[in-house]
Amino acid sequence: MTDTMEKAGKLALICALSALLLGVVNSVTEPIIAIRKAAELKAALENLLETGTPGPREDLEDEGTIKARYSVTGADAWILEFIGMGYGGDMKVLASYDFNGEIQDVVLMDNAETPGLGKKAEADGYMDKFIGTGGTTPVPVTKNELEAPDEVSGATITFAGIAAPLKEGSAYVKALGDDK
Amino acid sequence: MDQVLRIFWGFLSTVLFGGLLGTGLAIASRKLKVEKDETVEALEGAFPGLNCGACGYAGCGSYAEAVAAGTDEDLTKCKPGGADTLEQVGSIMGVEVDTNAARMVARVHCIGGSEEAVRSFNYQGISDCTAATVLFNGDKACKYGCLGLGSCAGVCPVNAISKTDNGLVVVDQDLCISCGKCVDICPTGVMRMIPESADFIVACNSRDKGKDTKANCKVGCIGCRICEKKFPDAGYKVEDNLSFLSYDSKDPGRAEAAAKCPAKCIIPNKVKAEEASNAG
Amino acid sequence: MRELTKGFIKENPIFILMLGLCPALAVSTQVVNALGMSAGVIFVLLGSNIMVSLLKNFIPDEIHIPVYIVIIATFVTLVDLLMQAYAPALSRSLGVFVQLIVVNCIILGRAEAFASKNGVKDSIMDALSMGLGFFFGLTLIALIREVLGAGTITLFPMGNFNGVIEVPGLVQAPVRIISLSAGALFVVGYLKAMFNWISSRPGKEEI
Amino acid sequence: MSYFAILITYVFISNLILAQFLGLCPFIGVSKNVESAVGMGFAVTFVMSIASLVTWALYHFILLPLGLTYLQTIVFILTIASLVQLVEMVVQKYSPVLYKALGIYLPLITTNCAVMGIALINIQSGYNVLESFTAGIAAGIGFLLAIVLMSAIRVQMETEKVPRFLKGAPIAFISGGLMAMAFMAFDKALLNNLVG
Amino acid sequence: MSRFRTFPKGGIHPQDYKEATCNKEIQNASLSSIAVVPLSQHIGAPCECLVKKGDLVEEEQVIGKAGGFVSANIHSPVPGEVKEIKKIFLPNGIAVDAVVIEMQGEFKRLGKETTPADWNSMSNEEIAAKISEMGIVGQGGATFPTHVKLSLPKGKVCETFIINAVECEPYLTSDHRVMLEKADEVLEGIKIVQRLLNPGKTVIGIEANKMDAVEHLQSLISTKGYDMEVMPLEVKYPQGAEKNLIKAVTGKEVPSGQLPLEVGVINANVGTCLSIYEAVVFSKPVIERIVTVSGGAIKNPSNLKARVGTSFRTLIEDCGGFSEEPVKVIAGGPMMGFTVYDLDTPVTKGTSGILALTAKEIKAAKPTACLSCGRCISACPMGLNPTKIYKYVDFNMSDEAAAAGLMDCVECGSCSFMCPAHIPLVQGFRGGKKVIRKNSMKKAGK
Amino acid sequence: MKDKLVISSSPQFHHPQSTASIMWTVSACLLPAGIWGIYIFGLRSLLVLAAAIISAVATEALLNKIKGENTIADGSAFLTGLLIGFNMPPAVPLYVVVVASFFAIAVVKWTFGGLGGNWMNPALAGRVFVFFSWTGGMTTWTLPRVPGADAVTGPTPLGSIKVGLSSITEGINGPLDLLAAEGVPVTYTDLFLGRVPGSIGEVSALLLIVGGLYLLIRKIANWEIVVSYLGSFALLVWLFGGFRYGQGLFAGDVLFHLFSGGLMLGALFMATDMVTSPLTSKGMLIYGVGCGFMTYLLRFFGSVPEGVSLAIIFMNIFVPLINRAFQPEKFGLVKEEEASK
Ligand SMILES: Cc1cc2nc3c(=O)[nH]c(=O)nc-3n(C[C@H](O)[C@H](O)[C@H](O)COP(=O)(O)O)c2cc1C
Ligand SMILES: Cc1cc2nc3c(=O)[nH]c(=O)nc-3n(C[C@H](O)[C@H](O)[C@H](O)COP(=O)(O)O)c2cc1C
Ligand SMILES: Cc1cc2nc3c(=O)[nH]c(=O)nc-3n(C[C@H](O)[C@H](O)[C@H](O)COP(=O)(O)O)c2cc1C
Ligand SMILES: Cc1cc2nc3c(=O)[nH]c(=O)nc-3n(C[C@H](O)[C@H](O)[C@H](O)CO)c2cc1C
Ligand code: SF4
Ligand code: SF4
Ligand code: SF4
Ligand code: SF4
Ligand code: FES
Repeated sequence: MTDTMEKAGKLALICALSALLLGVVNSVTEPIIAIRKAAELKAALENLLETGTPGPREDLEDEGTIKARYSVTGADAWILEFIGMGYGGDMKVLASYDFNGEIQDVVLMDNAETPGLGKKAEADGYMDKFIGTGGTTPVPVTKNELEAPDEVSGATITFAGIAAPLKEGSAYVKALGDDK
Repeated sequence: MDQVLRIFWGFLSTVLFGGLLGTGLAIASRKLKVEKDETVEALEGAFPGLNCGACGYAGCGSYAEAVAAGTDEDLTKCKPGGADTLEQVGSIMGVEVDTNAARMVARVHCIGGSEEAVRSFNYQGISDCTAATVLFNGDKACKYGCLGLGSCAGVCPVNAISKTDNGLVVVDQDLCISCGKCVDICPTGVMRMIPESADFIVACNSRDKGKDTKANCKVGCIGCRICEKKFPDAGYKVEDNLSFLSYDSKDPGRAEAAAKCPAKCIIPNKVKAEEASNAG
Repeated sequence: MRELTKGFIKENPIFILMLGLCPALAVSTQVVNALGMSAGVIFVLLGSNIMVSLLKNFIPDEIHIPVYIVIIATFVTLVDLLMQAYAPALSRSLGVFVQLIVVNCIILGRAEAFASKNGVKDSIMDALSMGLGFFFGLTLIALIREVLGAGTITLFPMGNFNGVIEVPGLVQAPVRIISLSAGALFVVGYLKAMFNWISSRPGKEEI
Repeated sequence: MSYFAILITYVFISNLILAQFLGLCPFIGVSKNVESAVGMGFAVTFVMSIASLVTWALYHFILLPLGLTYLQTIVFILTIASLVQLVEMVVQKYSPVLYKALGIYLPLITTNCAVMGIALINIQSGYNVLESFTAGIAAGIGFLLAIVLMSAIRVQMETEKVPRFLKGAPIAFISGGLMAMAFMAFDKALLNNLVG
Repeated sequence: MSRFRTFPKGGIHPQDYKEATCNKEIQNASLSSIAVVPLSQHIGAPCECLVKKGDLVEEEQVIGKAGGFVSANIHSPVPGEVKEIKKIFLPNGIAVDAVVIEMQGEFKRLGKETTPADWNSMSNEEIAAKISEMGIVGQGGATFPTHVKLSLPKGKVCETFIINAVECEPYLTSDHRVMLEKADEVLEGIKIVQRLLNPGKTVIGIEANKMDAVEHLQSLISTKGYDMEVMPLEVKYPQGAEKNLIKAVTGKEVPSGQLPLEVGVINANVGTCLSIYEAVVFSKPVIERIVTVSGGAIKNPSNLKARVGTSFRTLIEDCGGFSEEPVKVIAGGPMMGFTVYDLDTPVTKGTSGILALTAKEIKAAKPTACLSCGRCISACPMGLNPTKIYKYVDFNMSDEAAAAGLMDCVECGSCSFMCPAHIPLVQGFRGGKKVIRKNSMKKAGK
Repeated sequence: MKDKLVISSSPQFHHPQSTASIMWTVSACLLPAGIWGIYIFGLRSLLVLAAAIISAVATEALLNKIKGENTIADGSAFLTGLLIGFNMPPAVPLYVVVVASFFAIAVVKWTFGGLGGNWMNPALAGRVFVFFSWTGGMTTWTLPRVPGADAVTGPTPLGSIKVGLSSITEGINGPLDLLAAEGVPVTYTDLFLGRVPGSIGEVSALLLIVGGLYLLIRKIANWEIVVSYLGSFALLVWLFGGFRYGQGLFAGDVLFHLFSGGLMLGALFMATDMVTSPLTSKGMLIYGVGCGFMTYLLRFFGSVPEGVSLAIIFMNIFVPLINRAFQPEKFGLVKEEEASK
């Protein structure tokens, strides 16, 4: 019995030491990680806007691919967060709209697309084909509606997975207007 | 404050968790104690790990178990390991093992290549000696010689055997690990083990009468007994129309006997460099 | 020196001992991942080997595995937390595999096979040797996969250098499948065959 | 995600071995003959499904409420290790037949990163308890499928004239690569089309 | 589908080439001045030699006495002087002692009338003794001593007696000719066996490419009122293999590793029945047999009645010699026969044919690796997986090969014939069986 | 005389077919469809075919050196190269073709022991390898030639359908309607004769069927595979193929799906590769049904328009297992079991 106790005790002791060590380290790194994550999101949101500052996140329910919205102070704009369906699964997309539903800027965040194909959507300039659409001109959703369809060849699924939510977002914002 | 509290909770729950698991495992391990046999492990370490089966077991592991369990008292079955292994095994088992036993290597006892030996027919079939012997025991007129199709080369675990251009095979005795597989598979029995130190061999396996041997092969042993009679201490002994050489004594007479052999079938054991490089 | 270099070829953990295969395949899409992963593994190996060899007399035999696991897990979590805090990009691309160092067979294997039987100094040497071997193997795989599969060699950005070397010709039309899962298995298969060949040549065992 | 989708995902699309590289050591090590591959496959499926449940409970009832997620690794691995031992004991006591079939493979699973991997993936994907369980079983089935197919291929290769240096592990890896290539037929997009 | 019965699984349809000789009447072959008589012309123990060099022997004198239970006497085919006793290779590759007799002196039977004995008045024991004494062996190829086969073990009954008149081997027509020319004798022989075995049923199995023989026998049987049935069978090789024939005729499968008697069947070749008739009625030992000499390289393919010990060369010369250089000379049929390299090889009791084939007929090609086409599997009448077994043999995995059924292989050659990769599967199996036998002997020795 | 006689094991003569004659016969049966491809897509196709064949044979020759054998004459490398060429779009960059051939011969075939050793179809594995690597180049299709015009590119019927289905409108009645709505009208005759974009050798269903029938008659290709593959696929299409157009059960357009894409090439010439298909009839039937099901699944739900190559190599994985499960029944074994009862 004492033998068992001793072994249990020793394992407990080692566990305790580990937990203590990790607890201390965690208390140091946790704030850093949190701050960094917040900063990254903030930077992304701000990059979507020419002027103005994004407000707090509001989660949306039952809005299809639109998962959240951010109101903007200092500019007539909304920022929407989407989850689109790409080749490799969910893709997180952030986009800013003016009150007419015209797309101002888009960025592809977390995704699991194929490097060299879908991942191209992360690159600068990829989203140019969407910017300025959604208001008077419709958001292109099929390859044939593009000026340069070859640009998305081989990654049509990624393209469609971004375009469809953007179009949805445009309609959503049009309906929403400046109704903050 | 919050942080400290969390560290505390973590500390506490991990301690509890660890304690619990520790108790459980300690009890469990007592109940489920598996005796790990150190001897087996040590033996396995000593064996070369080729799993070649020369010992007659499925692999090094099973031989180690058999030795450790005492079911096999012969500690010298691992030929591939050589003296090193023998010594180690001996010390693990606490037994004196004669590590001086000469290393044995395989040697083809036939030099009747395509030039020398008569082939009776045009063999068409599997390139494998055992399969070839189902047809008139092979295409050589001499039914004891090397067919050169290389069944032995196929089973050698270390690729020590290669075919030569003249329809025979040659063993690279440096590579040979004495496993004896080639001897087992050879359908004509022309592959035999000899001590590595052997200086000469009678390179023939024909038990035919001298006349027949002569008709079948230019370099076959005709059983004339010159070697046996003229050099009685050299170790030659003719039985079944064939001279056998025993390597117990180191008598220089062997070289002279080789020179006197009318069939020129007593040759130095070591393969000459050119002959080895002839191997294709 | 022998001790240190044995991990490169003769006892290479990936190719000869065949340990730690999962991370080797999963994170070898880019050279930089391989470097990061190797650093993590070396850190954990060193830490756990030291701790295990220090504690070897203190730990009862029956619970040695759980204790080793706790020790290893602690170091892994340390690496994970530190990476998340200070190397977020790397942390993201290594993904779940940082936490999986804990089950990386190399580490538990070396704790069992070496550190628990040897002194601290030898254990450090062993950890370094195995770690370097892992580093060598992993980087080799990653280099081949990235060059063929993406046409690039991704290192750390430094100054003007953005961290990516492009291989002309390949970068426009890389053999993309090499950077996907199937390619990893092909590359490791042929490398393993190459190691078989090298180590079976007589007289080459000394490396 | 529907349970069907999870099943398809972990059996075909994100097959642990062929797409995620988890559990390669036993995949290469225990696939030399079909019988042991089947045994190993079932053992892994069994342990994975239980481990998915237990780790999910630990995470959601203890680690998360107490803010101790940083202890995830340590707790999970300890749990899995003890679980394997526990399962071994229970099976041995109550089902000698099953023990005979799976027994020798159970200890090997402790250091199999597939089990740990699926536990972590479950948490990361935010599955509920039943989804986690399904994922555990599905991942196990995926492992079973891959290792059994691989073993049949390897047994067939025993009697083919494979070049010497490619025999054994290299041929297993390259076969695995070809399998992975064929499994790329299944992708997330296919799943989407299939389940809506 | 054919309207005739056959065995269900496996089998092949090689071109049969029988038209060359099937209409040629049996002719007497020349005698060679030297007869080489092997002392083992059957399965089982070799004979004990009763003569020595320089002895004078008479025609039909016993020169080799059965060397065991499974063995058969050997008689001198010609009168003459024993020149020597030497080792020769039989076509099956086995080296045996052979008595070399230089012909001289007088023939006993040639050209003389002999009175037939009335076998109906003989007892079963007397008949059996005659069969044994006269050295009758199966002439269907296996050369199993007939008296052994016909002595039923205690407690066993023969439900069906099957006469194997299938002659499924391409080229061969000797059984066919015997049925046309010696039907009365054959039927009488069958009657004798019926007396011995008392079978429930007697069936003569003939392939449908010999309908003339079927009709001939049927009409004879019905006029004589014999209790036997002629059963035409679909043309398919190896219909004549005894287990497949039994399956075709009775629908029963002889269990693996067992004898036909297990399912109540005994079977004998037509030629064997003829020999039984001659032995019992005329006390004539087996010193002659019908040999088909055929093949693309033979000038006048024929059916010859030849004495045991006559060289192949003599028979080929009787047929006008070679019209072109043959690539292979075969003893037996092309599917199961053995190639010989020496034309001085003698005819034995089991030699059903001598074929000299040209390259065009052989259709040899360089073997390649197995394509896993599965043709060997579809062809195998024994339901084996030849490609798998061959690979096991090739990789020296004899235990696995045995487990896969190597020992059940009857070496019919269907698999090798079909194999597009031209792999000598049968040769591999024979080698593999040899190794297995060697290993089990070694084990027994230990 | 004496030395010339051949001694060999029984049987002493042989069925006329050999590995080489089979391989060359298959190649010859492919020839008409290949010529049609060259005619309709232009001389560039000939270049692609030549590149595929030459690189396949050259790789085989190179690897022959290592093992010291000569297997060029057996025609299997030629055939593999030819089939790779058949499976390439006419405008594919040549390096893609060369890599496909190299991968097929060196990795898929030689690594596993050369002819007969491979468990996966080399030509298809090579094609899939380059497809996943250079998806763009592998999905650019040349339009069938209009006399006098330059080569232009456009989608294959199956590709157009995949795109079109995402925005399907009312009143469309099956694939042919959809294609017309998409502006690429196609008739059954076009499909049957091969006047549509596609891989060089796959477009002419007619010529492939003619060649395939010859192989079936000569028993070079196994009818079990062809029938079960095409049958199960047609059945699935007929049953469920209509759903996508809102037509419900039993309304799929079987003819369209049978004659489009690489199905005929795959079912007649590639699924029937004896090396990588099961040994026994039962096994072949299962394998064929598996191929049919996979092709249906990938064509209708997959992210890529075409599913035949992936379906076949996917089923190749199962062949060793199928071969273990469906062994021939040994003669006399049933009795043995009964006896022991
Ligand atoms: C290995 C591989 C990776 C792929 N990755 C992507 C991707 O990241 N994004 C995407 O939209 N499609 C991806 N695809 C799908 C196809 O490229 C795409 O659906 C198909 O080619 C249709 O494109 P097209 O209409 O432009 O020809 C991938 C396909 C493969 C084989
Ligand atoms: C493949 C094969 C084919 C055979 N073909 C025949 C045949 O055509 N005619 C025949 O009489 N015996 C044939 N036999 C021999 C029979 O199996 C059996 O030995 C014989 O019919 C018994 O009769 P016997 O003892 O009178 O010779 C064949 C055997 C085998 C293995
Ligand atoms: C492109 C091509 C190349 C050929 N090359 C060879 C060859 O190298 N060797 C050969 O024997 N036959 C060659 N042939 C001819 C085929 O052998 C012939 O079509 C085939 O042998 C017919 O076989 P079958 O009699 O079994 O129908 C070739 C045929 C074609 C179309
Ligand atoms: C009917 C038939 C179909 C074949 N199909 C293919 C094929 O699809 N791909 C291929 O590489 N070889 C094919 N071959 C050739 C050959 O079998 C192939 O090269 C082997 O798989 C190589 O081991 C085929 C051969 C035949 C007889
Ligand atoms: S030594 Fe024996 S096995 Fe080797 S090639 Fe010669 S005959 Fe064949
Ligand atoms: S097979 Fe023969 S040559 Fe090869 S290692 Fe064994 S004994 Fe030596
Ligand atoms: S030789 Fe043997 S394996 Fe081949 S078909 Fe005949 S019985 Fe079957
Ligand atoms: S017939 Fe020949 S090629 Fe075909 S499976 Fe059998 S052994 Fe292989
Ligand atoms: S590293 Fe994943 S199972 Fe070994």
